[in-house]
Amino acid sequence: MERALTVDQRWDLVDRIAKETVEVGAYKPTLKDALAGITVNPWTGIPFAIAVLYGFWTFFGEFAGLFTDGFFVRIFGTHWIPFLGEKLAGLPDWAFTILVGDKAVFAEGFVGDPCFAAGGVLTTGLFMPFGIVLWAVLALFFVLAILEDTGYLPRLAVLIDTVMHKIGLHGFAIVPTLISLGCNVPGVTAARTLETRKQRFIMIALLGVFVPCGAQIGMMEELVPGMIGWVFLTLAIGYFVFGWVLNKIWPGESPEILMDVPPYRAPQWSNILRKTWMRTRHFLFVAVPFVLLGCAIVMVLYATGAMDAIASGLEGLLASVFGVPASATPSLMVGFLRKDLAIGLLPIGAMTNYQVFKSVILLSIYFPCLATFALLLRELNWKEILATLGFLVAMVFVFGGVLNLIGMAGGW
Amino acid sequence: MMNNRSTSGSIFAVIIGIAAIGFGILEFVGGEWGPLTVEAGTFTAWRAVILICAGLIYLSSVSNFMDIRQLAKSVVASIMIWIVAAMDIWAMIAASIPSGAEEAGEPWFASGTEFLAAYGPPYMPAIYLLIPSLVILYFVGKRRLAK
Amino acid sequence: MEKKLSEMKYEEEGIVKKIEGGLKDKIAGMGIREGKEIKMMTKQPIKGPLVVAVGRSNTSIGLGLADKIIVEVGK
Amino acid sequence: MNKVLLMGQANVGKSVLFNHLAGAAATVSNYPGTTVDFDKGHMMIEGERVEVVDVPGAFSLDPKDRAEEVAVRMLEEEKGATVVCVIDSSKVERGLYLALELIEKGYPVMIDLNMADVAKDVNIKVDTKRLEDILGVPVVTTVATRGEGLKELVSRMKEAKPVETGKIIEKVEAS
Repeated sequence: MERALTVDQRWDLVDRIAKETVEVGAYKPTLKDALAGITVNPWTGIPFAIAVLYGFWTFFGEFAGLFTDGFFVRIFGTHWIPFLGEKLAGLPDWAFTILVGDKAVFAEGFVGDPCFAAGGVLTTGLFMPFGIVLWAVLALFFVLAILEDTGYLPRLAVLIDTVMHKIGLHGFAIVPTLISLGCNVPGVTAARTLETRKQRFIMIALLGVFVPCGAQIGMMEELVPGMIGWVFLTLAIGYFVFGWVLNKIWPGESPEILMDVPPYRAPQWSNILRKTWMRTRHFLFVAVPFVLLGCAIVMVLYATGAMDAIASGLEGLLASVFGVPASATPSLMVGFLRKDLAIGLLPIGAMTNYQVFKSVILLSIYFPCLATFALLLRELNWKEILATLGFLVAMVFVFGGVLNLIGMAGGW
Repeated sequence: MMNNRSTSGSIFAVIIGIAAIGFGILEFVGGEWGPLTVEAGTFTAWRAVILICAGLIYLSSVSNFMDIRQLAKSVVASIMIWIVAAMDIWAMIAASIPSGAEEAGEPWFASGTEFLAAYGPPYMPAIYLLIPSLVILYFVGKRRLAK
Repeated sequence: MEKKLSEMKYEEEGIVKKIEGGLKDKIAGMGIREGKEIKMMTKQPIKGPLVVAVGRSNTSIGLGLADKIIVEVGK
Repeated sequence: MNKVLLMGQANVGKSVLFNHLAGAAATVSNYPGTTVDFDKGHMMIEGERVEVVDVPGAFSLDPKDRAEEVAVRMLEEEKGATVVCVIDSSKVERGLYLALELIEKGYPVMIDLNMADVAKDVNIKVDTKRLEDILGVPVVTTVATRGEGLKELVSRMKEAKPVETGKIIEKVEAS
């Protein structure tokens, strides 16, 4: 019944059919074609790529700032949190602590930002996903959708392929990486477009360890804006250096790029908005429950006094290897659940700038959030999962230790 | 017949190319000169690099300006300037909307005069380049008509 | 004159003469095959990938893969 | 007919088409391999509820990455399904390559020459009638982004049927 042709026979047939049915008229290259060529030509394409990425980041930063600093800090800090503090004051202590948070926030003469200091499920737990992270992720996905629909991403992939090939990937790895800056979950899924198991393993390990998600970036933008450049530089160094190492030690093939480069297209706004909304919605479903759960766990540990016990247990390790105070323990613990929440819980006031920097780096690399981890279990085999975890632990100690040594040498 | 427009195009490319490089250097230096300002930020150096590169790309498109590939270079350089300028304008818009007040009872949105004041000078260099760079649309349109 | 695809210069045009076994099946669906006109669109520096045009489609190919494609160039 | 698979190479406007057909919200992108997790939806054909599946983009049935593997595996699991092969009208040849592979596998195939507007811009004309005659399967022209030609696409889906490759070769040789 089936009659399979060889590749040559099939092409032969295609050619003969095409000769009968397709008429290719004269065609002069248009401005669009010329633009397509110029944006992949390295001399003009790389400066253009820098401009595009600049636009990507600036748009994101301003957009997130407009909503978070312009409105939501006040909505939560001045209205919602004091309102809850008053309405729920009659609750028993333990319930108040879990739902609203630290009573000290409502005391006379409190100094600080109640949005973060409160820590309860209904206060900080809602402020972080809806006050900060939502806007950051929305902006990232929106710009990403524009880059996708115009057809620019494959050109970026061609331009960056030279570097990416050195770490065993190829240029197309820029797509999972950029998507991961929004959320690691779809980023890891997008890694499927890489060809070999080895490439997918390297990609997923690097995404899980070195690429912070939009939620984290949003929190950093809010809490440690001056440090973002350094954090990204450090993570990028890790991404390339350890990508190179993984490529050397992990067996398997790293084939070269072979990719269709589509023509530019005018984007359809309805499609861009729909896509942005779909991804943001998906993100909220994945993230919000974990943030709320994380807040509840931390507050329970505080209320029962367990947090103090854990903190003093970890104090020695944290201080000697990483040079981070024990008060960072709660933050490091919820990092397993959500990294954005973890950054929000860092005791920034109680640490030096360098300690904050180290903590932010450690939080970025030390464990992918639970949702991403669940996906890793699906995408990788057990050997690769163990290797990823080993890689994670190694990176935490390498980065933590090295940064600590640099700090000691620099006297920070 | 093509020649005429090529010449005017070349003059355009030289002028805006040099202007973009000049403004790019100012971005590196930083400071305020009357209605022109360079606010230092995380990305100041990048803005400088982008403007200077845009200027160089304009200059490389000077000869035979109306040739499709040369014209495309100028278009790319213009888009680079539009991106930087658009982000400067976007920053002004973002700053103009909220009132910035924190206390209960104060207004949420900026008043009319505050809103308008946010759009007054001084401006960033890319905004000054924006208007002349739009001239490229005239050349693109001319080329389309010629066909 | 025959040469490897990887040796073609910017803007040079030619006709695909031969594609090495395994690669042939892999790129068949992308429209690159023996007997087709091919044009070099860009070459990235430091051993980066190429972009070639066949028909109305553009494809990016790594330099090592391009070594496996032999092209007949005119003149 | 109980199931329709949309197959096609990357960047042929398959997901836009899917959104129109299923009215669902599949995410659509202009770069290879967005649909790595496939989307499913339903549409009505003459009062009958039919499942539509947006298969990940594949250049050929000889998979070169995991996304294409998913596509090929889905195809194999759905032996009875009708396959709509979506082709970029400005790149007919490589689209036909995939279409032939599908026909060889024995699926009831229909061909959708999508992005007809792009083909017009680059001055490529396809003789749809002749193509239909040679292949022996329904061939329609659409511009999915503007919703053009979708009615015909849907109404002719039931005409899709398996064709023997030998018949196609005979047809070509006869002309």
